[in-house]
This record gives sequence, C-alpha cells and structure tokens, in this order.
Amino acid sequence: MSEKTLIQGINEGLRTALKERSDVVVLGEDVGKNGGVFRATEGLWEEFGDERVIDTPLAEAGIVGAAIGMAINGMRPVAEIQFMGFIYPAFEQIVTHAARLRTRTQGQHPASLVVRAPYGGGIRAPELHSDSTEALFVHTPGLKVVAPSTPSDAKGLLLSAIRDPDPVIYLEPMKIYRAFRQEVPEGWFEVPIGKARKVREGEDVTLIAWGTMVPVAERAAREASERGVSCEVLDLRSLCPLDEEAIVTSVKKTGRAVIIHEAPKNAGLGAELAARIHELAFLWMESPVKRVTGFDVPVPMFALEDDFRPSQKRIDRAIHKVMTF
Amino acid sequence: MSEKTLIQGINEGLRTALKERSDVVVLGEDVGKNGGVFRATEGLWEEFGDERVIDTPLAEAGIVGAAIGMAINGMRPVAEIQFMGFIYPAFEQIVTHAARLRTRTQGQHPASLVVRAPYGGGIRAPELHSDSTEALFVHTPGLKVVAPSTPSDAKGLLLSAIRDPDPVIYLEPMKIYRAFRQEVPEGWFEVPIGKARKVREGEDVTLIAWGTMVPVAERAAREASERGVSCEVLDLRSLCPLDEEAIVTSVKKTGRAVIIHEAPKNAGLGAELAARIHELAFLWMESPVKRVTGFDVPVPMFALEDDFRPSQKRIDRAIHKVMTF
Amino acid sequence: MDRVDRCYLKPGGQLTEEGRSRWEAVPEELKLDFYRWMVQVRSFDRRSVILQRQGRIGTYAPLEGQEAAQVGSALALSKEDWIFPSYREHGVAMIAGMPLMRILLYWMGRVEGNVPPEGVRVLPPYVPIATQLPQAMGAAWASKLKRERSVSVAYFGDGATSEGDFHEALNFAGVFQLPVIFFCQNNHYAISVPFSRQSAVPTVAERACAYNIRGIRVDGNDVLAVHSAMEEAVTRARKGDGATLIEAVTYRKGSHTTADDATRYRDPSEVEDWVREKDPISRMEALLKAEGLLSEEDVKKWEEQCKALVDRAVKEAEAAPAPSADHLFAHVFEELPPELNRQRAELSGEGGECV
Amino acid sequence: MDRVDRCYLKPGGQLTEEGRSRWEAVPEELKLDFYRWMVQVRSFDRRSVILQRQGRIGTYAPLEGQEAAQVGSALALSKEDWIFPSYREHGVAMIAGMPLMRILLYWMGRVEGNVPPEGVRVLPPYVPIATQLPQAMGAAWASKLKRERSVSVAYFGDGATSEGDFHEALNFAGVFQLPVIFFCQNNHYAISVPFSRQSAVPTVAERACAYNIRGIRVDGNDVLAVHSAMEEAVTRARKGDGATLIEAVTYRKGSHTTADDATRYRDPSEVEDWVREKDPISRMEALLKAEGLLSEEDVKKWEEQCKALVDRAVKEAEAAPAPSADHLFAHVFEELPPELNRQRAELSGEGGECV
Ligand SMILES: Cc1ncc(C[n+]2csc(CCOP(=O)(O)OP(=O)(O)O)c2C)c(N)n1
Ligand SMILES: Cc1ncc(C[n+]2csc(CCOP(=O)(O)OP(=O)(O)O)c2C)c(N)n1
Ligand SMILES: [Mg+2]
Ligand SMILES: [Mg+2]
Repeated sequence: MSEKTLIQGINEGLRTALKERSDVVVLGEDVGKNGGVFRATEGLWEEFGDERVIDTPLAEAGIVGAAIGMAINGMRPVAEIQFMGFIYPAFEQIVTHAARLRTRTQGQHPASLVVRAPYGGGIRAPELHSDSTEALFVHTPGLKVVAPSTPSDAKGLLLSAIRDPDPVIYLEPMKIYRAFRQEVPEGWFEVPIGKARKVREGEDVTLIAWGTMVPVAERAAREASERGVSCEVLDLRSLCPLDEEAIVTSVKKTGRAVIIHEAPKNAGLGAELAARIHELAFLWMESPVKRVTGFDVPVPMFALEDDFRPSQKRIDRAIHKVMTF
Repeated sequence: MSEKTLIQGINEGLRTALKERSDVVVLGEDVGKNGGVFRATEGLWEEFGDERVIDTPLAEAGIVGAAIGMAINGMRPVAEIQFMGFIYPAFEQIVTHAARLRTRTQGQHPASLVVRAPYGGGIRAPELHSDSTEALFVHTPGLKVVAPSTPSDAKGLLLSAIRDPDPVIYLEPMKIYRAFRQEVPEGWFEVPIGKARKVREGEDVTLIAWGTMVPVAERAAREASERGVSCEVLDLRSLCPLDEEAIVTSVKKTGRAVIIHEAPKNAGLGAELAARIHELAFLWMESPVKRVTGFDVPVPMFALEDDFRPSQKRIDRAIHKVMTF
Repeated sequence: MDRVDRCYLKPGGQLTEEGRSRWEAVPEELKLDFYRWMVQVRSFDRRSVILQRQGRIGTYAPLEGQEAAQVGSALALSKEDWIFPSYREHGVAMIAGMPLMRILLYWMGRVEGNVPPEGVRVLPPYVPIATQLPQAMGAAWASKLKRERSVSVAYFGDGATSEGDFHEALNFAGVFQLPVIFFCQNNHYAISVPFSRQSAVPTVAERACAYNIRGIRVDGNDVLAVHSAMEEAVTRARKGDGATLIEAVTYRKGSHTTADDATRYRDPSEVEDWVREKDPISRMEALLKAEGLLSEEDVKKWEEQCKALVDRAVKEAEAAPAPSADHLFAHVFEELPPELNRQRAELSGEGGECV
Repeated sequence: MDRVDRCYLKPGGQLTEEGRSRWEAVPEELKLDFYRWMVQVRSFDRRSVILQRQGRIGTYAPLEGQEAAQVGSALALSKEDWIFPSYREHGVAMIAGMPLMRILLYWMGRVEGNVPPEGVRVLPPYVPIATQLPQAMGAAWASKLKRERSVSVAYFGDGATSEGDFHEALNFAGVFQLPVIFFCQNNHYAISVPFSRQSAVPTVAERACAYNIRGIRVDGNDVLAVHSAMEEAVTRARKGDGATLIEAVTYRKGSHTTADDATRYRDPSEVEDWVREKDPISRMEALLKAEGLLSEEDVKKWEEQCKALVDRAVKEAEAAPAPSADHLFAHVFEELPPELNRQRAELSGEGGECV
C-alpha cells in the first residue's frame, strides 16, 4: 500500500494491467512519450514500449474503431480520449458498435474494451474541455459507465473495467485528479462495477453524487449536520448499471433525496435517479427528490464555471427544501 | 386545404419554405434527383434546382458542418440525415457547435438551421435503421427537438422549425409516414414549438407520448375507456422545450401518468418527464408515474421489434397498475 | 469501362496478353470455382429479390452485377483472415463459410443471421457506412502486434469513401503499416448519388497516395483480375508491407435495395450497357467454354444445383423456429444487471416490477 | 527546412530570385506591415505567457515561431472574408480586427472573448480539432450560392489533418468547387505527436490531390512567401476556381500550451535550430534593414509601441467588470423557455421553484 492521488491510482491501474495481461494495449493521443496530458500514462511507454503504449494520430473515431477491431481480434484495448468534450467524433463507433456488438453477434464478439476520458470542469482549461455527458452513454444499452471519486476506487474500478468482458466508459474526474492522497492497494485489485459506496451514514436525507461532486456532497453533509440535519451520502461510482439496492435502501430509510451532478439537468442521469426513486420508493418519500445540477445551458467558459456547477450553497438550499417540504 | 399523409405534410412544408424564403436550402444524401429515400423531398429538385436542393456526398459531419457554416453566412439550411441511426457521425457538429454557437457568440451566430431525421422502427428496414435517441439531443442545452405525429403538425412544426432562430432537430416518425391522411392547411402555417397537443380529454390517467407512439396511446386510451378508465392523452410534439404547463395541469387533474416512448428506458426522456411530474405535482400523485418504453437493450433487428417497442398490452398493464396502486 | 490498372478478361470473354499468363498460372479447380461461385451467388441473389417481393424477407440489398468483385476477392482469402463486410457482401460471406440459410435469416430481420459458424471470421454486415473500415484496421493492427499472419479486409462502396471513417482508417493503416485491405466496390452510385458527386477525383484508387499505401484499380467485373489484385494485396500484407486500397470498378444491375427504384436516377442506356455488355459471369462462361473446361450441360447442371442449394436454404430459414423474444436480453451484457432482469421478466410475462 | 514549393526570404534575410521580384511588387506599407504585425503578435504572445505564469489568465496557447504564417496569410484577406480559426490564431484574429483586449478576455475564460466587434468576421477559436473545416466549407458554399465574393478560411494544425472532418471538408470543397482556403500551419507536432506519426506521407499539401484542389507547401516562416501563396489562393477562390490547401511549414518555439512541457518530447537540438536559425521575424528585420526601410531606432520604437498596446489591453481586460452570471442564460435560445427562466431565477437568487 502507498499513498496516491487519484491520477496515480489510474496510472497504477494501467501499469498493473499492462504487466499482468499481455493482451492489454493502451492507445490514444499523447499517451506515449508524453505520458498523457495529465500524466495518467506517465512512464508506461518507457516501461512497456511502443507496441503496448501507442501514440495514435489525432482521430477519435480511428482510435475507438481500432480498439473495437483489436477487441474483436483478441486484444484488450484501453483507449484514451483526451477530454470528454472530444469523445463525440468517436460517438458512432461507441454507440453503434461497441455497445451493440455483443448482442448483434449473440455473444461472439463482446467488444471488451475500455474508453477512458477525463470529464467535468474546474481546471481553468480552455473552452469546451469541461463536458459531463455521462447520460448519453448511460442511455445507450450495452455500455457500462463508471466514474471513481477516490484514488483507490480509481485503480480498482479501472482494473474491473479492464477485466470486464463488456465495453466500459471510464470517466475521470479531472478536477480531483490531485486533490488528495489515499492508500491504494498494490497489485491487481478490483472494485466491483455496479456497487455504490456509502460515504457517510445519515438519517434524514440521502445525497447521491459521483466523481467530482462527491467531495462537494460530503462537505454539504458535514455542514448540514451542524444544522442538525443528518445526511447519508452515496457515491454511485457505477452510473450504469446503477446500484438500485443501495439507492432504494437508503432513500426508504431517509424518505428524502438530493441528487447532485455537474451535467445539465434536462434528461440528465439525475432524472433517471429521481424517476427510479419514485417508482421504487413512492410510499416512502416525504418530499419530492431534488436535483442540484449544472444548468440547462452550454457549459460556460471557466470564468462562469463556478456559477454553472452545483455549489455547496445550492445543495444546502436543496437540503433545506426537502426537509421543509 | 387538402388531405395529406404525414410525409406529404413534410414535403409541403419544405416546398413552402423553399418558395417563400430564398435563404432556405435543402441538403443531404439522395434528397435531389431521387426525391429522398422516403420521398420527403419529391419534386423539389425539379422545381427549385440543384442549388436549392442539393445532393451531397455521403458524409454526415460534412452535411451538418456545412449547414452550420451556411447558417453563419446568412442562409437557412435544412439538412436531412437519412435515418436517425446515422446521425452519430454528425454528433460532434451538432452538440459541440450547433447547440452552443449562439451562447458562445453571445447571440451573434445563432446557428439557425434544421436537421431532419426519420426515427424509430416499424418498417422492416435493415438493422440499425430504427433508433430513437431523442434523449441525447434533449440533454444537449441549446437545441430544440420536435417530433410531429400528424400530417398537419408535420407541416406546421417544420415551418416553425425553419423560421425558428434556434437549431431544431426535427424527428420524423417513419412508421406513420403514410399511416393516414388529414387536412393540411395550405401556404405558410406554423404549429408553435413548445406546445403539446391534447389528443383526448380524460379524468383518471394522463398518457404522454409523441411521434410513433401517439396512435398506440390513443388506442390504449380508447380501450381503457371501455374498461371504465378515462385517459387523457397528450402528444408532446415538442420534446425540448417541454410544455410543462400542459403536462402539469393534466397530471394534477388525473393524479396518474403513464409515459410511453420507443427509446430505451434508462435515462430516456421518460425519466425527465417522471422526475418533473414528481417535482411539480408531488402532492397530486395517486401513484408513481409508470414508463412504458423500449427495453434497455440494443434496438433489435425487425423480427423482434414488436417485442422491443411498447405494445398496447404493456400500456394496458401500466394503466392498470397506476389505477390500482 | 473507365481506365483501370488491370483487366485480364475482356467483356467478350477473351484474355488479354497479361491475362493469358495469369490464367495459365491458375489451377483448374479455381478456374471453375470462379465460375461456380459467381453462378451460385447470382442464384441466391435473384431468389432473394423474389422472396422480398413475396413478403417472405424484409428489404434486401441485391448485388447482381458485382459477382466477380466479390468472388474474385473472397477466393484470395483464407480462413484465418478477418472480413468486415457491408450489407451487400452476401457473395463474400458465402465463400467465407456463412451458410446461405443464415444470410437469409439476416434479411428476415433475425439476429441469428449475424452469427457465423465457429471458425468463420466474418463480422455482421456493417450498415452504417464506412464504420467497418476503422475496425478492420484495428483487427489488422492486433494481428500485427500479435505477430500473426492473418489479414483483415474491409468491404465497402464508392459512397463510403466520403466518410471521415474512410480517411481515419486509411491514415492509421499507412502510419502503422497494417496488414489490412480496403476493398471498394465502385458500383458508380451511392443509392442515387453518382460517384462524380461523391468525389472530385475520378477514381477511388488514387486516394491511396494520400496515405502512402498501395492503390490499384481493377476491372471489377473481371474475376481473374480481381483475384490477382487481391492475392497481391494479401501477400503484401502478410509480408509486412502494409495496406492496399483496391478499387473494383463494377455496377449493380438492379436497384440499391428492394425499397429503391433505380430508374429514377439512372439512364437506361447506361444500365443497358453494363447489363448487356459487361456482365461478369457471361464473360467467364465464354472463356471456360472456349478453353474446353465447361460445357452447356455443365452450366445447366450447375445452375440446377445452385437452385437446389438455395431452395434448401430458403426452406431451412423459413422452418427455423420463431426467434424467442428472449434474444433481446440474452447477450446485452455477459451478466444481466438487476434492472434488466426485471425488464426481461416483464417481457416474458412473469411480472417484473417495472412496467 | 524540408522541401517547400515556395520560399522567397531565406533564413538569413536574403531574397531568392523569385523572392526579389515578388518583393519589388509589394507596396512599401505592406512590407513594413509584415514586420510590424509580427512584432506586435510576438509582443502579445510573450506577454500572455507571462500573464499565465502570474495566474492572471488561464491555460494559454502560445504561437511564438508561427508569426509569419499567421501574419502573411491574414494580410491577404479582406473584411468580407470569413475566418474560422483554431485556438492558436491570435495573430490572425488581431489583424482581422479582434481587439487585443478581447483576445485576453478569451484566455481569462470569458465569453466576451469570443465575440468580435461588428463587421469583423472571425469565429470563436475552434477547440475541438478540425471541426472548423466543414463549417468554413459551408460558409464558402453560402457565398458561392449567394454569388458573393467572400472567401472562407479555416486555420488548423498538422494534427488536424488526421481527423475525419478534414477529409469531409476537403472532399465537399473539391466536389462543389467552393471558395474556401484550408490553411494548415504544420508546426511539426500535435502536442507531443510528431507529424511522422500523424501521416505516412511527408507533407500535408500533397493530400490536396486526393480532392482535386490545389495544394501548396510554403516556407511558413517566410512571411513574403506565405502572403503570396495566400493571395493566389484568395484570387483563385474569388474567380470561382475553387479551394486551396496551403501548408505553411513552421514550428512552435514553445510548448503546446502553458500546461504542456515540450522538453518531454522534443529534441533540444531541433528546437535550437528553429529558434536560432529560422526565426520568422529576424529574417524580415534583416531584409528591411538591408533595404533601408527600417532602422534600429524604428525597431526600438515599434517594440515599445507594441508593449504599450499590450499593456493597455491587459489593463482594459483586467478592468473589465466581472462577468454577470446571467451570461450563462442570456443567449441559450432567442427566447428562454419557462424551465430555463426558473433556473435563471434560481441562479440570481430570486428563488425559482426548481432547485
Ligand atoms: C452513415 C450512414 N449514412 C447513410 C446511410 C444510408 N445509406 C445506406 S446505403 C447508402 C449508399 C451507400 O453507397 P456505397 O457506399 O456506394 O455502397 P453501395 O450501396 O453502392 O454498395 C446510404 C447513403 C447509412 N447506411 N449509413
Ligand atoms: C477532437 C479533439 N481531440 C483532441 C483534442 C486535444 N488537443 C488539443 S490541441 C491537440 C493537438 C493539435 O495539434 P495540431 O492540429 O497540430 O495543432 P497545433 O496545436 O500544433 O497548432 C490536441 C490533441 C482536441 N482539442 N480536439
Ligand atoms: Mg456504390
Ligand atoms: Mg501542430
């Protein structure tokens, strides 16, 4: 065990996979010599060489299309998309092919691959680098979607994703790449896909968040407790499939929920969560579920980003609302 | 006025726009000499010539990118994507640029354009021709999304979309292109974007549908009335923005809602509708909202399509459930 | 016929000089196979068009006129090679080992039609244009990384060359010197759009030079020339010399699909010319007869055998038990998550909580 | 320097023979403008890098080394022409009429930096690589359909040539003979990836032949040659002769952005060569001095004026009132739908029902 940041957890995960599975290749823009623009692949090219850690031309459909072809032909590719805002050129390859190939070939070609992409805002990056469009992938049957919020989960979920026979979109919360350190187990270690993490026990309200929003939710929960409101905090980790059991159990206990995500509200994942909570815990709800999300406007340039992303103040207000409905 | 099918309504709308606005051009694959693979553009190339009705190379990003550039430079392009299942190569141009350009240029370049695409199943077309991924566009701030279900709305919404200064995704229910005829007003005639249509008055349950699912919902409502359940049916028409007022008013009256869509359930538009109903009409709900949707599996090839798409039987069951909760 | 780099067998059935020496080098069984496969493919194709008209299959994409391009290329491949077809490569699929009955199932809208028997490396038809090119490139890349000798082939049409995916795939193939073959059947139209509206350069093959890969333009109705071009490309690829773009110049005699009406956009005299003068089968038949390798009786017999084969496939396909609705769920994920299990139960009428 | 089709002004500041005759044809004011703009651009650029280090602006994309490519090309355009830049074209934007202060606002993460003054036809920086190419093509198409004489220019880098959008845009431009110029600054790297890993052909310009448009490869550090190539392309486009792909061979002296560290992937001797030997400004300065058009005093004076200009821009940008959060909502749609009005109210703290 050693103390690592989230991005080091990812780096560790990639290194472990490359070491332990000869079918794994890492490919993408600047992942080789440069070690990734965020250094997620630092040192891997030097260690594993140009055939395992591959700098590709600047072409996302080419990268993901190649990864699918590699998977068909027996390899286990881990493709990097430099920022989630640049995943759209590969959208067709992901939603038309990666997601459906297993069904279409009745199991013959499961398209076992991972697509990694840093998502969300908060790093004063140039325009259009800050998308959080997980809902597009969650709405695509056949894909799994995960988003860690801790160094240890980052490594464990990545190794699960790599071993997982289904295509996994692995979203990295770049705002907290280096926010804090944590003990991360050595070697091959997995965090199961499909299981949420209970970050904090509470009685009055369930706060549901993932990725970059987890620390914000935690802070809100801490402050709420000072005001006498006890919040349970769930870190979903797995956005598809959802850990319905964890969600429903918690909400049945508290009777109230606040969902927090960075993506815009309209038809975001928060909508699905709210809908499911109502379907599955209707009689337990003391108040309507509240969603604290990015506004339904294009992700702004960074000067206004703090106004766009869910703030602690907005979460506080939502907690207040569900408590006083 | 004359009796027209839905696709003739579209054809009429395009003809009217080309006639009355010299800045309108129609572009896409096979829209010219061939008159469109569904004959939506029939006769237009002959009437308006090769510079107004343009057969393009087979390249969706090129088509939508060109349309954006044309809009920037003062034209009003109407781009056709041959099937919604083939819109993904243009996804980046739509979600990164068309949707955001107005905000990014603070109103200077509103990206006033229309992208038409036939959607949904039901025509025994080859594989991958039957997607209903409206939620992807609804989740993209800056886009409007509409889907008519009648010949008259088809024309009226299309002309609204063309006049609308914002980018509009216009989804055509190909299954009912020729299902029935209806009087369609002559000349320039608009159906406002953002307004639902009340198809049927009812007291007990609100059925919410759009496009291909409207006739199915209507049938279900008729049969339910024979069993003594009175259904109100709303045809949303405008998927973004939603006609919240119509939805909330109806649901507050009936206290129950069933949402019907062809797209998969998970993070589909039904989730947003259910979430909003709970947010805005929590105290009026007699039972949780039910969603009758495509399953969360890849759209199947046509032999199993009827098992995938919401059937009347499933709607009946849902009505029963919300009535007996 | 536009200018091509290679034509061995002229429309009348005479060999060119080069063609003659190639012909001599071809084993007799293969000579006959060229012919037999083309006839079988056509027999299947014509029957499928009828089946569609009778409402027994859905919309179908006929290939008549393109038999030489498909048969000539497919016969140059071996079992270990990967094939990434479009929706029109029934001929290629058959030769690779896809049972006719499954090909029919595909056009009946049944997923079983996507699945080849064990050991047959044919992917399902790629309907979204050009999307198979990057994947074929990736599969070839895997072969190269694994030091295996398989090559990958992407089949596509002239229209596909306009898509971004075409560019990205060929570019990677050039940069990484991949054992991939991009086989374009230029049948002159993408549905109604003629190639002149698809490209400002007159040939597909010349685009190869933008990627530093080999480009060759072959008479696509000359099965001998197609086969030799493909064989060369395969050899190059296996030797590690990288990718080839082959343009087989051909023509679809019929409509784009059974839902299309080609008379709306093609000049009858153009069609006439291709149908009458340039048919791929009749020229091979003429050559084989002239060479004394085929008699009129052989022709009749083979045509009947093909008919019987197709008959049997139709019967089998139509007798196949109706697909279980469970197919919807059977392979979405290796293991179904709880929510999908509920949906599956709902479908099967076993209740399930979620409507 | 790799082989180029056109070089007029050698790194040492001597004109080639062709260059001499071009030089003679250039008005004196323009000769000085070449120089003055390059200095101003560099002055702005260096200052911006410092501002980033001081935390006064966000991540910044420096262009030092690419001044000739930007200034030479931009000076060949007129007000009516449309410019679709990447994130590195501050030089182009300035010349087109974008106030320095707004360019700074952009790098402060402020949307006002996307908006040019009335009549300035510069689109916001295109960050997603190559997406501007189809749009420039479309804008050019509109000009052609409207029978207007404007041309459209897409600026992009060598890495952008690998994207599908590059292919689709050039292909449409060829097919429809559009008045568009694809101006590639080949600075040899896409972040860390060298052009040799981007393309199997050694030049960008040769790709033009796949689209039947004109391709020209010019010494991108030679402002005179760049300007003449651009002028030709503009003339061609206005005359209806269609598109041109210009490859300006250049080098970014610094890192990709202030968040990048180019020493990780570039050989110091390569950098040294470009920085010391091939600088675009010093060669023009040498020529102007040799021609007696510029004195050391002029140089000093101009450099100071530039510094003052930039100083003022920085002051203005930093004094600009903090952006109102309302900008988020002000222009999402022409008219805000009710749900967005509620969200707007929520943001402004005026309540609003939806949290
Ligand atoms: C991405 C995409 N866009 C559009 C279509 C609709 N479509 C189906 S076939 C076709 C024409 C293809 O032409 P070509 O590539 O020449 O192949 P051919 O059909 O002639 O064999 C089109 C436009 C599609 N299937 N996929
Ligand atoms: C579609 C997309 N993919 C990836 C990126 C990340 N990225 C930003 S700049 C860049 C390199 C661009 O290189 P080049 O086109 O040569 O332009 P240069 O920066 O050298 O001017 C990359 C990969 C992006 N902005 N957009
Ligand atoms: Mg074709
Ligand atoms: Mg570059």
